[in-house]
Amino acid sequence: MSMPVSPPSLGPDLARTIYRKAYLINRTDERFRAMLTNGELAVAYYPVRGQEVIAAAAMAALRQDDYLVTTYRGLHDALAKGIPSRLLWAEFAGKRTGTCKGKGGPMHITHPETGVMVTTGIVGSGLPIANGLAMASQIRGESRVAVASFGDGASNIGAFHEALNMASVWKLPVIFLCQNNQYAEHTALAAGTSVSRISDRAVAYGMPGIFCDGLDPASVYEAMNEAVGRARAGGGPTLLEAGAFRLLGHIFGADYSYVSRQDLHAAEERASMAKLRQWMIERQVRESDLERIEKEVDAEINDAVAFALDSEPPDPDDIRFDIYATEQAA
Amino acid sequence: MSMPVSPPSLGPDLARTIYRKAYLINRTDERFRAMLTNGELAVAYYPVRGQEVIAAAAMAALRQDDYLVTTYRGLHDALAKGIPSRLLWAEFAGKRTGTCKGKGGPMHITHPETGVMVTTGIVGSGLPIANGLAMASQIRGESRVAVASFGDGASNIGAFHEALNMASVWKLPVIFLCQNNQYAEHTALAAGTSVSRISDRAVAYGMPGIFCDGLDPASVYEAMNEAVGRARAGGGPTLLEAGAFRLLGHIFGADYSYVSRQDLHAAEERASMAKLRQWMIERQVRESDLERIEKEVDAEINDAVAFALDSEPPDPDDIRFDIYATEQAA
Amino acid sequence: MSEKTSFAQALNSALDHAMADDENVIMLGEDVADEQGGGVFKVSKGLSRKYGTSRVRSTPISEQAIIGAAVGAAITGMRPVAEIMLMNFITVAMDQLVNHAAKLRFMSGGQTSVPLVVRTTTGAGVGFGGQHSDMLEAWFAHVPGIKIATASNPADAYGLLRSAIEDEDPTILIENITHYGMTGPPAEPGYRVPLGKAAIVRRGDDITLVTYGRGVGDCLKAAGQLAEDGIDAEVIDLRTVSPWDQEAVLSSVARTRRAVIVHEAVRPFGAGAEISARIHEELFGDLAGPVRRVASYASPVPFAKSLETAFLYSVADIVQAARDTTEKKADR
Amino acid sequence: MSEKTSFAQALNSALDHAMADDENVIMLGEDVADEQGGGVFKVSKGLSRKYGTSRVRSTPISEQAIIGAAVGAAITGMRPVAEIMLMNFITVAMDQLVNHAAKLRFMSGGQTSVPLVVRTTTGAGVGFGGQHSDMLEAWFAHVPGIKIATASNPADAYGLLRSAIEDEDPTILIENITHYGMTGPPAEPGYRVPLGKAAIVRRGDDITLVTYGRGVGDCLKAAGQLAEDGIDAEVIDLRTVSPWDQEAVLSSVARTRRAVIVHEAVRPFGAGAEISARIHEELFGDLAGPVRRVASYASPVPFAKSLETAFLYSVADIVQAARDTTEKKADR
Ligand SMILES: Cc1ncc(C[n+]2csc(CCOP(=O)(O)OP(=O)(O)O)c2C)c(N)n1
Ligand SMILES: Cc1ncc(C[n+]2csc(CCOP(=O)(O)OP(=O)(O)O)c2C)c(N)n1
Ligand SMILES: [Mg+2]
Ligand SMILES: [Mg+2]
Repeated sequence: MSMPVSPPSLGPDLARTIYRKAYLINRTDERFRAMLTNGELAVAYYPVRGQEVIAAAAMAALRQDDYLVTTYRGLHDALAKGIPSRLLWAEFAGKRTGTCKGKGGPMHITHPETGVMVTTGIVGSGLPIANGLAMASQIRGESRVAVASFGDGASNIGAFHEALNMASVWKLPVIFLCQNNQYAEHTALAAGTSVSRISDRAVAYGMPGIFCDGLDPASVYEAMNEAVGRARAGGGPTLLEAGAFRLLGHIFGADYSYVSRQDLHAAEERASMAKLRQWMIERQVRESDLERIEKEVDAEINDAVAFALDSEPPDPDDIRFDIYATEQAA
Repeated sequence: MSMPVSPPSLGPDLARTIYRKAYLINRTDERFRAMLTNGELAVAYYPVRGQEVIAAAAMAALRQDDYLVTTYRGLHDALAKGIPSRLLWAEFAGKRTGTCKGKGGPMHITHPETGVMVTTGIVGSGLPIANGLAMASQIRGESRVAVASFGDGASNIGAFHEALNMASVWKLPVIFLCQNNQYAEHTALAAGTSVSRISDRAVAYGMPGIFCDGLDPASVYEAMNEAVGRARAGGGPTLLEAGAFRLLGHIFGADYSYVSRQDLHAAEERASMAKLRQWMIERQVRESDLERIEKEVDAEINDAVAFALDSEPPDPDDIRFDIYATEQAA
Repeated sequence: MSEKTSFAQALNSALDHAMADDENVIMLGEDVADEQGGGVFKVSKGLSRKYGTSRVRSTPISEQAIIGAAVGAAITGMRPVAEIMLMNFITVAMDQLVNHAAKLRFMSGGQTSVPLVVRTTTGAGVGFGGQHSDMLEAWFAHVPGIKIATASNPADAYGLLRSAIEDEDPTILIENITHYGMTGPPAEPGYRVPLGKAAIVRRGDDITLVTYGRGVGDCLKAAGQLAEDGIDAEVIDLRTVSPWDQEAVLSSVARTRRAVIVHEAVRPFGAGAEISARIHEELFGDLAGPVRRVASYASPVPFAKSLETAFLYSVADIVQAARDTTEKKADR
Repeated sequence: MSEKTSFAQALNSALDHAMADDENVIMLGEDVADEQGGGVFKVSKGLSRKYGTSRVRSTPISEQAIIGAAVGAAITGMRPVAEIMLMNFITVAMDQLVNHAAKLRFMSGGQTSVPLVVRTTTGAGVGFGGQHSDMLEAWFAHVPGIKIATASNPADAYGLLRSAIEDEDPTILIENITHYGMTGPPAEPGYRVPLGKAAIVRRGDDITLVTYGRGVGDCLKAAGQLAEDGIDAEVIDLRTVSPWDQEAVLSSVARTRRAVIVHEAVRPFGAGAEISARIHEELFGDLAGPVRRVASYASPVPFAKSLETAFLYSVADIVQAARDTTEKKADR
């Protein structure tokens, strides 16, 4: 995958923003896995390694008040959209100080302040909900857009189809962001999916279907920016596919022997942070800026980890609340 | 809609077969509506007027042991597939002598002997079931194909999408026959559907998408025959769309004022039985043959109506049976 | 105000008034806008003309997308009213209701409310057969986070729908398909039926008939027949099936010492089981006899009239069960 | 034969033997073939290698299409075993199960049988949170035409799965996610657990604990503690939740005069309600105290361990309920 020189819209400022997000995602994912490995945490975790740039560049094209719906594999999306590290870490660790008071957990991160409205563990179910967010914006005459982030495998489920058709008929300001990492759990794309490019399915909905290179910040940002611009302008939805490769097993600890070492190394090489760094430098981002970002992010993560570990778990009695708006008799 | 000269495969014998089916459907539908009008029967009924030729010509391309799954608007499909009139009428009239002993009713006609395996009242749900029929045939190494008949509106529901993707990935011997009558209940095609040709959606499943003229027996027959041949030969599924126009309201008695009298008259003219008769004569079917067929069919219907009216309703105690394979305590 | 109104008109007024009062109220469903007839049962007639097709949207046949859109809009603070034409079609949208609408408040730690309403209709007796007649309230009653309710008369239909729209939680309202034409006194615009509160629709001292929806009319008829035998039945219309008004039921049964629960859904594992179990749990020592349940036969809904009649419970069944219960007491 | 086997291995053997015995037995589900790992819980490991990927099919993520394909194949006489990875995902396939699988026999007047099996897993306690842990057996128990069962030990898992595959009706089997590693004596290939038949897993005279699935182990533990107090508990493993073995339960309770029902699903409108209601209906005059229910807290399943523990009932809850019931009797 080549990394073409980007158009002027992606200047050094934006590049730095994207680098910060990508680096934050990459380090958070790694730190989290390290803590799972050494037993400091024990949580079902879906790694995002290989998809950092998609989230970092795509979310850089959004405003804070734009809406996002993502999935169990959503750490990258949540961080890129802006959820504070402390709140995210605390929720991942099941603490009362987390985004969702420990009730939701990693699969259900919600943080309306940064537009992260729903994180779902049900494949495909986020797309119809994103339509609803977009519909609210449309009815109110706001310029907010909604983004539904999902995987390649999700494009085979009914909710995907219903959502794209409805969004098209109603010209909703929504972007369907398919992060095609080539696998759905342990099933390779071709074994479950009747097309090799998910974005080709856009034809069935009369909407633009765009493919971008998920390793190239400019490719992702430009495509997303265009889709967001169209949505804000009332031009309706876009199916945007970002190509990637899942660099780890489906869930932390899962077998990944079905991908050959060779293929995996090549993919790791293509998606290495060193390469992203190099790309930044070619884009006139100064080495010293990158170092400063890295230091700041490392500190942010250290702080967030300490915060999460120090925080209290929920009180068992907390279970009584948030079931209904007003507490009910059990 | 022009009626081109058909290729040799649709010779006079086949033409007669198609005429018999189409005439039977047309007369049965009319008789049924007449009996609803005069109160001899009181049943929810979804007229098939305007779609006679689709069923007649499409089912003529099938063997008796090929499978069919159809919908509430399925009178034409059921008759064309070969269900005896007596059994169908008795079921429509809720009699014990009906195909389903009066338990299913018009929305749930089943008659495995003629391959009519399921009639569903849930929009789109027949498609995944047709896959299962086709899968059974494929696993057993039989040459049977399965047909799922459904409407244009059904192409917007999740089950449609899941079924087409799965059929494509597994190369199932199934034909998805979309009878596009331009309306889903009272919603015109464009108000609910993001494409104007349903068959264009085939691209999203890597399968052939074919449009045929649902008023032209040759157009329907040829397209169906090709799809059936492909399926039997292991070539996988086809999305076949037959264009038509619903000539009556969604359900018997429903308002249909939203279609202009002018448009309706034009559509009625295009779909008239007189025109079909003329077409037959142009295809070397003798007038006397047509008259003989009409007489035979009229007699068949009279006999079936009498049979249905004379038959007994189910005994209330019949409710205890067919819930499980062996009777359960209530 | 002395004019009678139909159930369908009452629902229409409730939607109309709610939309007039709060611009966050929107509607979506198949054929609900006027160009598509204003709903197949005309419940939304005139509303798209009045409030526009941005707020009253006819949808594709896509129940997952309908409920999903309602969920998404609701968490931004809108108050969507989604119509699922017939209750059996809710089976294709269970994920959005159960995994999302019911749980987002809890899973988000209280950050997002889901103030949506799903209106749907169903009911046996009109010859729609196995896939168009099921009563599925027990499923939703078993899902914490969602509410389910059903009215027995036009005024309550108005009051329940308005309460549900104003409620902060997701609520499913079941309309009985045989009720649309029923007429009764209209409700004042201020009328609300609080969710979770039952109504005692007939006072009596000898037995409590607990029911909702279509069962209310039937229980009142049964109560009339029982009165001829000198049995004075109290009839409770739960109105909300979950969370249900345990206090109203328990305090009534504590007095009458006998209860029959009546619903149209099939008996096994139906809503009546919970009510029966609770009554026994709480009033064991006080009961004069076991709580009885009257419900439909445990089969799919049959098509033929003779079978459909055999499927549905009858007023005679209620009377019989009530007599059994009161006789049982005599035995002890 | 004296070797122990795990729950997962027992299921694997049942599938293996069923496929060897009858070529109409096929499997489909996400990742079930060996190229995709033989199932995420390895239950189908080795089967696609042995029987081919025509009979053991990994599917797209399309639960409606999975169940629909199983329904279609079943009505031609095949015996499909469909895997729905986690029970919450069944919410996207309810239509195929409820409107089709459960009803096609009846609606066709007995012409088409639907001998399919759906295997699925679920359960709280492993930190999967709100959308991956629900127990939904009560929904299916409320649907005439479908059966639902769950095993409490490896041998029964073998026997139930083989019976379900051989059964002419659609059956859902729930596997508890905490059970896969549990070991126990293996079953002989001829072993069958008849659907609809409970097992008395502990004999006792003072109280009957009625349960199934995970509850069985917990009730046995509770029975041990109760024995220390001199309370001799009978423990019944229903195995099939619907249709359930009323005779076994009623005859036990007729003898013990006390009962506690235990299940992991939340209490309101759960399966325990029906069992409680039936016991009271049939044994009203014989009971020494009200039937109690022990179940999980009525909330979505929470993520954090402290809350998940608060959600799940505990063995102590069972012991407490049993004591309450027996004390209640002393009071009267
Ligand atoms: C409806 C549903 N079916 C199955 C699952 C189990 N499941 C979780 S993740 C996953 C694979 C999803 O693949 P994809 O959409 O490509 O996303 P990725 O995990 O690669 O990001 C599956 C099948 C689920 N969560 N929901
Ligand atoms: C899942 C579901 N949603 C809604 C309905 C109500 N309904 C019955 S027929 C129909 C319209 C179907 O239109 P189309 O697929 O074009 O078929 P046609 O009736 O035109 O033959 C609708 C919405 C249904 N039966 N099932
Ligand atoms: Mg993927
Ligand atoms: Mg149509």
